[in-house]
Amino acid sequence: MEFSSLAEFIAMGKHGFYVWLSYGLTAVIIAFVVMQPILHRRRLLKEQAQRLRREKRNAPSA
Amino acid sequence: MHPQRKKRLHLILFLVLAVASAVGLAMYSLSQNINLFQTPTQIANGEVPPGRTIRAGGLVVEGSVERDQQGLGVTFRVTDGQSEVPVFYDGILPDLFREGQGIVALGEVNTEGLFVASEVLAKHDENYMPPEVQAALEQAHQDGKAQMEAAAKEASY
Amino acid sequence: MWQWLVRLYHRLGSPKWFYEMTERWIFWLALAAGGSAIVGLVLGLLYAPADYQQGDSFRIIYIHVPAALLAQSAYMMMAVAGAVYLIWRMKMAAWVAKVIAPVGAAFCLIALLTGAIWGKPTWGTWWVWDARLTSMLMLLFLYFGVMALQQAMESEEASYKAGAILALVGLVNIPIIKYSVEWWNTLHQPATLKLTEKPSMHPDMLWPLLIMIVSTYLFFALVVILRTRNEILWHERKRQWVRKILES
Amino acid sequence: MSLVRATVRRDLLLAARNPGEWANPLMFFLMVAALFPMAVDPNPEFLSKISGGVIWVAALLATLLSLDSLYRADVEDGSLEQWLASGESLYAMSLGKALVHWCISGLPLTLMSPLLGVMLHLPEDAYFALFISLAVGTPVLSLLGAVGAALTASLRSGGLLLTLLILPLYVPVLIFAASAVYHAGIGMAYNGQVAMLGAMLALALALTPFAAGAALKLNLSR
Repeated sequence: MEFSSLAEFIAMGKHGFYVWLSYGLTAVIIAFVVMQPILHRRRLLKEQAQRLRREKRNAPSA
Repeated sequence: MHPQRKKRLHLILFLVLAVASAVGLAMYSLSQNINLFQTPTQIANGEVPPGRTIRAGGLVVEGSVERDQQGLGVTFRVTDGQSEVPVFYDGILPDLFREGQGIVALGEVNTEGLFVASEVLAKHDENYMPPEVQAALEQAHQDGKAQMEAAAKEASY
Repeated sequence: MWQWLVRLYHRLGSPKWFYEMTERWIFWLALAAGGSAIVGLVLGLLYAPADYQQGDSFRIIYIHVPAALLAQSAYMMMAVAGAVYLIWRMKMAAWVAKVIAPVGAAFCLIALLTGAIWGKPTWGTWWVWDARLTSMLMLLFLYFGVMALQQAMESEEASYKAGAILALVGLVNIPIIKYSVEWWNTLHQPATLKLTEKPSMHPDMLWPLLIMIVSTYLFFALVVILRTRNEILWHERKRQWVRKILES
Repeated sequence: MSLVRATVRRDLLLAARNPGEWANPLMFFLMVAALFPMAVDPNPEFLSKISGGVIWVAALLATLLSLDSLYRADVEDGSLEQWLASGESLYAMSLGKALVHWCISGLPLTLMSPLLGVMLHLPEDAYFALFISLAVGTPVLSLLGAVGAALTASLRSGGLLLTLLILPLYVPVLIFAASAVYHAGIGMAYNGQVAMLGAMLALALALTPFAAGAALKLNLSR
């Protein structure tokens, strides 16, 4: 272990700001990249299931 | 020959010729020095006219860094192993700036041959190692040097 | 061997096969990518020694280098997938090429941002118009260009083809990025990892980096699969097998 | 081949009869270069430092300006379908069109460059470097630009998109050309940079007509 305390780990030998800023920005971008397809899939499934139900409802009467 | 096939042959010949000349020109170009910065040798030889903004790159000479008594002014020399050029810079130096370190400085050469920098950037190398390893390497290097010097002395006696 | 390749090609070309196959992969891919990222980050942030010159700021390498590598390979994969679509008209290839673009752009952005942040404490500036940085910025613009062009095309087929052509033309940028540090020896240091030589890095620092690179590629595969599955669902929404999924 | 020759001749003739087509980019080139001293700093010493880069950026923008219309008319009036139906090689056709574009944009710009050099106090040593870099570099701009023009020919608002697509591809040309002019200005050798521009030209000659030809076919599927 390179760091003896949490404070030291956060400080990153006076470069803490730069290290944590870059890790933080990366985390934000990565989260966006992961969440987008998951949310998209959820929306897609909902919309298409709705469409399917609608078509079924309309089919016998048509 | 079938006209269609003849056309295709012409096209292929054209392509081969074009790609071959592209490769040839690129090879020639890479053999030339197209660096975007000038070496201390080029500056010391007066290849760079004074008053033009250029980028100069080199290693900071050990023991050459002198800070002004007042203000932030720093003078040091940079070398490429052949020639040395004095540099003056008035400003905050980056963390990585230290003796023996590679730097890139933006500025101009004045008429006395002094390079007046408006910006100094520290270049770092592609080697990564813990400080202890670096110290050990340094030690080994110095020991090696000392041994070589001793050997050279002995040989000259 | 050849026949196996042909069979693989036909299978990969089948959206249904791809969708069903990747169903099982997702969990394991996510586990592998997440697990290796945790191992790599713990090793890199907690156990790797500080650098002799840069101190602790060098720890940015563990995201910067993998992101930069991936941004370039993703571009090449996008161009190859585009070429496969242009030559064999394989729909799956077009979808894969389309979904790679935003992911590659995201990694390119990560590489540029972390590089800028890393540059401040080491070089003394956020940004220099160094050839490596400039060509990386151009890669980001190329990704944006491909996305914008696909968006602008009216017919879907034309959008795939146009994107593929632009991606192929933009391939010239890749060798320029790669060799920029050698051709214009300015601020950016030369490559630490080389295929042919021993890496110029202490093993304690190198291992976390290699693990992070593997993790990034696994993550990329995962995201591309997730996105491709969405494309499949959308394009095959009227097929029987998708109906079954929707009804369940 | 005759169709290519005929098209090239027709386009050149059209450009000659309609001076706006080649004069507008030229005027734009002059205006941009004239704006810099007014907007930034008219000091000759300062101008001589930036003149090479300014002239190259202006040339690049002027080239982009005239690209948008390269294939538009051919798509709209059906000439494009004629070419595809005629069985002539699209490669030759794309090459011919890019050549025409260079004749009405890059060539006049190259010939005009010494005048701009005077206006912007270009260092005397750099005149020839500027001329040769424009002569070798602007055909690359036309060839690459033709690919973008073909891709966006059938889009209504293609002009802006074209800029976004093509500018990143222009950057390597700009880097080497500006470097050549700069090095010439401080009295150093610049043959390496010009050779690299030449390599780009050869490669662009060989490869971009394929891409432009493939992109042209897209415009029929609408």
